[in-house]
Amino acid sequence: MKKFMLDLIIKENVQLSNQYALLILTSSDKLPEMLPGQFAEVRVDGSSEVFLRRAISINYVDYSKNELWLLIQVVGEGTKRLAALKSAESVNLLLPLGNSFSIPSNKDSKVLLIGGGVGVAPLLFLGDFLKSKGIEVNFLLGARSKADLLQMSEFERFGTVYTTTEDGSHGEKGYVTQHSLLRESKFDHIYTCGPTPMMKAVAAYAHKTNTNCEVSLENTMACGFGVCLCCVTDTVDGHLCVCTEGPVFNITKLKWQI
Amino acid sequence: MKKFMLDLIIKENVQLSNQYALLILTSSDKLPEMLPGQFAEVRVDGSSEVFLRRAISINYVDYSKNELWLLIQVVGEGTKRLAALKSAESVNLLLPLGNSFSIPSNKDSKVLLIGGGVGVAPLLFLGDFLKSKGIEVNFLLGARSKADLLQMSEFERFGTVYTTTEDGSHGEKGYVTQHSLLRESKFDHIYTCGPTPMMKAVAAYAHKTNTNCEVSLENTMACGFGVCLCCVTDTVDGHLCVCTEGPVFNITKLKWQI
Amino acid sequence: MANLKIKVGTLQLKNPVMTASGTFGYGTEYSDFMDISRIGGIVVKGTTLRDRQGNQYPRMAETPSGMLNAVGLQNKGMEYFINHIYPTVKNIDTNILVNLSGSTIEDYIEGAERLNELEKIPGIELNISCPNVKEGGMAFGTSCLSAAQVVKAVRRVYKNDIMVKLSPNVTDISEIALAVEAEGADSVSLINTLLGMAINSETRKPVLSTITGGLSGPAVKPIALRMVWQVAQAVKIPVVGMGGIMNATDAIEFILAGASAIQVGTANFIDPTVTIKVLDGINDYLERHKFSSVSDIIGAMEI
Amino acid sequence: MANLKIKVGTLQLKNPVMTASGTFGYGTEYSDFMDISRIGGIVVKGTTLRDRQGNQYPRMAETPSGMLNAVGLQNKGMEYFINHIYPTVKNIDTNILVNLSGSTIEDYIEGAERLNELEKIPGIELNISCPNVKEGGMAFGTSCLSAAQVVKAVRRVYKNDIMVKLSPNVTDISEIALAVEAEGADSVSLINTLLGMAINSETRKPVLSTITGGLSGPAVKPIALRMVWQVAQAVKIPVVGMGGIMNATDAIEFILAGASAIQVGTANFIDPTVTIKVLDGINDYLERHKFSSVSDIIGAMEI
Ligand SMILES: Cc1cc2nc3c(=O)[nH]c(=O)nc-3n(C[C@H](O)[C@H](O)[C@H](O)COP(=O)(O)OP(=O)(O)OC[C@H]3O[C@@H](n4cnc5c(N)ncnc54)[C@H](O)[C@@H]3O)c2cc1C
Ligand SMILES: Cc1cc2nc3c(=O)[nH]c(=O)nc-3n(C[C@H](O)[C@H](O)[C@H](O)COP(=O)(O)OP(=O)(O)OC[C@H]3O[C@@H](n4cnc5c(N)ncnc54)[C@H](O)[C@@H]3O)c2cc1C
Ligand SMILES: Cc1cc2nc3c(=O)[nH]c(=O)nc-3n(C[C@H](O)[C@H](O)[C@H](O)COP(=O)(O)O)c2cc1C
Ligand SMILES: Cc1cc2nc3c(=O)[nH]c(=O)nc-3n(C[C@H](O)[C@H](O)[C@H](O)COP(=O)(O)O)c2cc1C
Ligand code: FES
Ligand code: FES
Repeated sequence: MKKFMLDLIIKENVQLSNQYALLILTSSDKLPEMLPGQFAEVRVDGSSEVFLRRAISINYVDYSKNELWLLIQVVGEGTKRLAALKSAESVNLLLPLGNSFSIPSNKDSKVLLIGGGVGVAPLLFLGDFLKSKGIEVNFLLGARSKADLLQMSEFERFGTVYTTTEDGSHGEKGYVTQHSLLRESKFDHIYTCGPTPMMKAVAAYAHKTNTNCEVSLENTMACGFGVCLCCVTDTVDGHLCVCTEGPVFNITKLKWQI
Repeated sequence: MKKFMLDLIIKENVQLSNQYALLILTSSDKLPEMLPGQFAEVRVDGSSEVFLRRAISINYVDYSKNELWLLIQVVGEGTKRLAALKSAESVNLLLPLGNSFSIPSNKDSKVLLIGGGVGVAPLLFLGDFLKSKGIEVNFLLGARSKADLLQMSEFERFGTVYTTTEDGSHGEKGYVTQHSLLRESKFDHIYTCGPTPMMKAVAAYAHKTNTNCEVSLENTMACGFGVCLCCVTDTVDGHLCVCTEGPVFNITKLKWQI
Repeated sequence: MANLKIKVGTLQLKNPVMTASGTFGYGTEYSDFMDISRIGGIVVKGTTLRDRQGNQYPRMAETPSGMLNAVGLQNKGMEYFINHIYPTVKNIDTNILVNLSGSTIEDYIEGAERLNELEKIPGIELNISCPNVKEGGMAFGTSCLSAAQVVKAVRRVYKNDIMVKLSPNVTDISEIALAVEAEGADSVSLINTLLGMAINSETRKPVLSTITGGLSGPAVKPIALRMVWQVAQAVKIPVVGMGGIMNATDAIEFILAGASAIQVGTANFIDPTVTIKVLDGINDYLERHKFSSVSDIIGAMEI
Repeated sequence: MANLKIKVGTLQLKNPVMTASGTFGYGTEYSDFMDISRIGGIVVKGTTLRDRQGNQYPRMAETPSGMLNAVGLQNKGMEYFINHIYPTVKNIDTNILVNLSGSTIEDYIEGAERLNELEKIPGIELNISCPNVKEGGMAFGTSCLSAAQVVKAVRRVYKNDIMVKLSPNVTDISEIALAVEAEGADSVSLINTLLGMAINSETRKPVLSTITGGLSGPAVKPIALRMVWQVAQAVKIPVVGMGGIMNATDAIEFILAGASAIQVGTANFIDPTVTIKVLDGINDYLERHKFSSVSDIIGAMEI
């Protein structure tokens, strides 16, 4: 897919909490096509500390409204700056980057999208995409507490939503991999994104139940488009760049001890 | 004088043109006492390029309103950031720094304050100070064109204002040192601040006419309070720091070829 | 349009803007963003005789105005380059140089011999300065003797242009430059990365898997500029300057310090079109200052 | 409160936060802003036997996340220090070290002898690393031999603590550290500034009167951290780390890399109260991570 460097405009910055912001970006030009699982490298301006761009997943694309959504969790200076962007401000992005989740050819596939924390970001776009292909979507979303469950009403537009929270304030209490759904149902495809320990637990479940499973990895990135070779992960084919060969990997490719 | 590090609040940013801004700062605490000729070291936040503070003259202090005025000319990234500060934003300053212009003890002294470009900044505060001591003040202000003559109505509050512009759009055409006033009148004290070539020309005039003359120098500064020794100027007493022994120097101290 | 053409060693560059090895892939990765044939030269990723998996991750740390990398010369080896990459890159209408690395002199010789075969590769950049290539615990590039030995050996077998890439991690870089000039280098390029380190205070662990890594980006520019100036004073062969170049002004500073051409590295990650901006900016500068040719400002700093 | 006391050589510091020479004047310049007696030690401005006017201006250039200086050890000389500065600084309730510079070994010896007389000066920081002090064109600190010679000579005459300040402009800093350790240095401090340069592309002139100058500030931190780690692995005497420390996190990184104490330099220009913030921040870190003493984290980086 052709990559672009674009200056987009903040149409709205929805402060979901003091830790999360949803940036709704737009452009006077038509946004390029993007696929679920892909990400953008966002330039952070006006900070003496941030030098490199920041990788942010494509959370959602509304082609009819020409909107790109980015879901930001504030963890350091870069994400803090991004989450503080104001309407009408301009943001420079490289996009779309990376590969994407693979879409089952069989419309009757049972699919489960498991997200944790800000890792839910790419799953919204994936859910929309799967639904548009006529596939029934189940989301299993986990967070620390109810306040950390993001975009719930958005997810509900595309499928059935199950939740877990560590404190039990919403859905079942515990981790996503402890949810009863995983004991009671069997899926053909699992897609997951979230903290590495969570994804490893999901991968272990998928492995045990012989379920096809794709995970979206993070890694420290300098470029985001395959030239610095900083972002490798260990795979059965050796060191592969997460930014070009990923971020989505089938767990059979990874060398995770599961 | 005791120095302070203060966070002041922008009460107003008066955009004088796209090149000049007047920052009016205030504080919930009483501003410390400052003297004309002194300056502040202003921290520039939110820029990846600016590392050190920027030296800015005390343009005016209104103790009754608890206001500090800074006149900014945009020349690079630092001054651009400062000139773009918005009302209610906070600015960190070290102040008051440096020595000050010496005030004649004789109230009947004839004084002339010669400013060029943004170098007029400290002369406003000096004019106020001299006037409050009962001394009659004359200002001779030079600029490229009418648009670059700053704060004219403010200067008029404290004395008689003469002007020159290079294009003749206001006052006499030419440089300040070509103004007829200098041929027609004789002064006891000249105070000057502006571009170095201008100040050297003023110093030459003062030397020739045997007039006491003080100049306010610029220099590249890292600290602003006498510890880095980066800001020296050559004087009859050797290398002296402009930030502590200056910025105001009597021309008899300098080794200018005039 | 000012005349931007410049000769560097035996290379004819259409302009002095090149890309630094390891920061521009094989060029084609940038073709979505810009017309890569516009730049003066592309130095491809560090290539070794045999394929290398490079270091474990994490390989990157952001630092004030810079970054550390510990890639460790990951590449698919000379054979793969010749069979799978060369057929594509040979069609790019600019100078394609191969950055050649090795861990023994024999590796360098064999690599250079293989590259002799490739008609559309006008030269190599001999990398004796990667903080990860070791010879008795010390990179070839940090002693005059070993630097000279490598260049001598490669000069004997390689018929095209040899640009030698110098390490800044030395007491006296001019000395090394003189040593490689004496052995027949056509030009020198500098600087490679400075050895640095980052620690995560919360985990109390090094950020990089290799503990130390190579520092690049604007943070190193003042050091790079000083070294380019020193080396340009010392040697007669052309100097190619790099280290923290982010824009045309930076590039011009290196040229004024004595560089005949420059390489843009880390900046490509932040703005993939930066080389074109640097190129156009150099032209603007020359026109504004009424120089007819870029060669007029090489080493033109007035003291 | 965690225990911040630390011994460095023969010095007893109330905490590991010191100030770097040339960036903190004689301490008193900061007393408007903070309680200077709270810090662990103050290293005063580089002092030479005879007074020096230093270099011509301009002496400073801002660089990405750093600055270049070319002050050139401007100071009023040893006699003036003893008669006019010492009587004031001796009353500051912390360790006052004199940063001693010279252009010949005899200068160092004579300077050290004079400092022996001063009861309230517990030690010197032997500066063999100022980019402006020359001996046959090369700073003492860039060769093991000359570094060892200076330390040996001063050790013979000076009875109190000798902290030797090392230059980063070398191929192998551990080698120099070992050489000065062997001659009786009580500790080493590092890094001094890296030799750099800035050019004004518009005027085509160097920004500094001396063309080159010393680079400091956050830009150099990764290099400084690497060198502190290397030296701490090599020597048995304590290491004092510096180079770009802007906050407590930076300071802790140096301590984890092996520094027993740290010095804050350039950061003092931007925030004159930064040392107090670093100090309090180190304490907070120790409490948060449940360490009872700062000595628990010296060199505690886990590999
Ligand atoms: C392919 C990809 C997609 C991503 N998508 C999103 C997204 O949609 N929304 C989003 O908010 N973030 C996303 N991230 C993570 C995001 O890139 C990082 O959180 C960001 O780079 C951190 O920058 P910072 O300047 O805020 O923090 P830094 O100052 O760089 O780091 C602050 C602290 O956070 C830690 N940290 C650094 N990176 C991460 C990380 N990836 N996760 C957790 N802690 C980290 C650091 O170790 C440090 O302690 C994605 C990352 C990748 C690689
Ligand atoms: C004691 C003192 C008082 C001052 N008072 C004022 C004041 O009241 N108002 C005000 O606007 N400025 C004042 N200045 C000047 C101001 O400090 C500089 O303009 C500022 O530091 C430039 O910062 P910058 O980041 O905008 O430009 P930089 O990016 O640092 O420089 C941009 C360009 O401007 C040039 N430049 C740098 N410094 C100066 C300078 N001093 N004059 C002209 N060109 C320069 C540089 O060479 C460069 O080409 C004062 C300076 C001193 C020393
Ligand atoms: C991620 C990365 C990988 C690099 N790989 C190589 C390499 O393979 N061979 C080499 O000679 N230099 C390599 N370098 C060094 C650059 O070519 C260049 O010398 C250095 O980064 C300084 O320039 P810069 O500051 O513009 O990036 C690499 C640099 C980076 C940042
Ligand atoms: C303006 C300035 C003057 C300095 N003068 C001296 C000096 O006289 N003696 C010395 O040993 N180091 C001197 N240094 C070096 C500092 O002490 C310190 O080693 C260096 O700046 C690195 O630390 P930093 O990055 O925290 O500033 C000076 C540094 C600066 C910036
Ligand atoms: S981030 Fe540069 S190759 Fe992946
Ligand atoms: S600016 Fe530091 S001493 Fe004057």
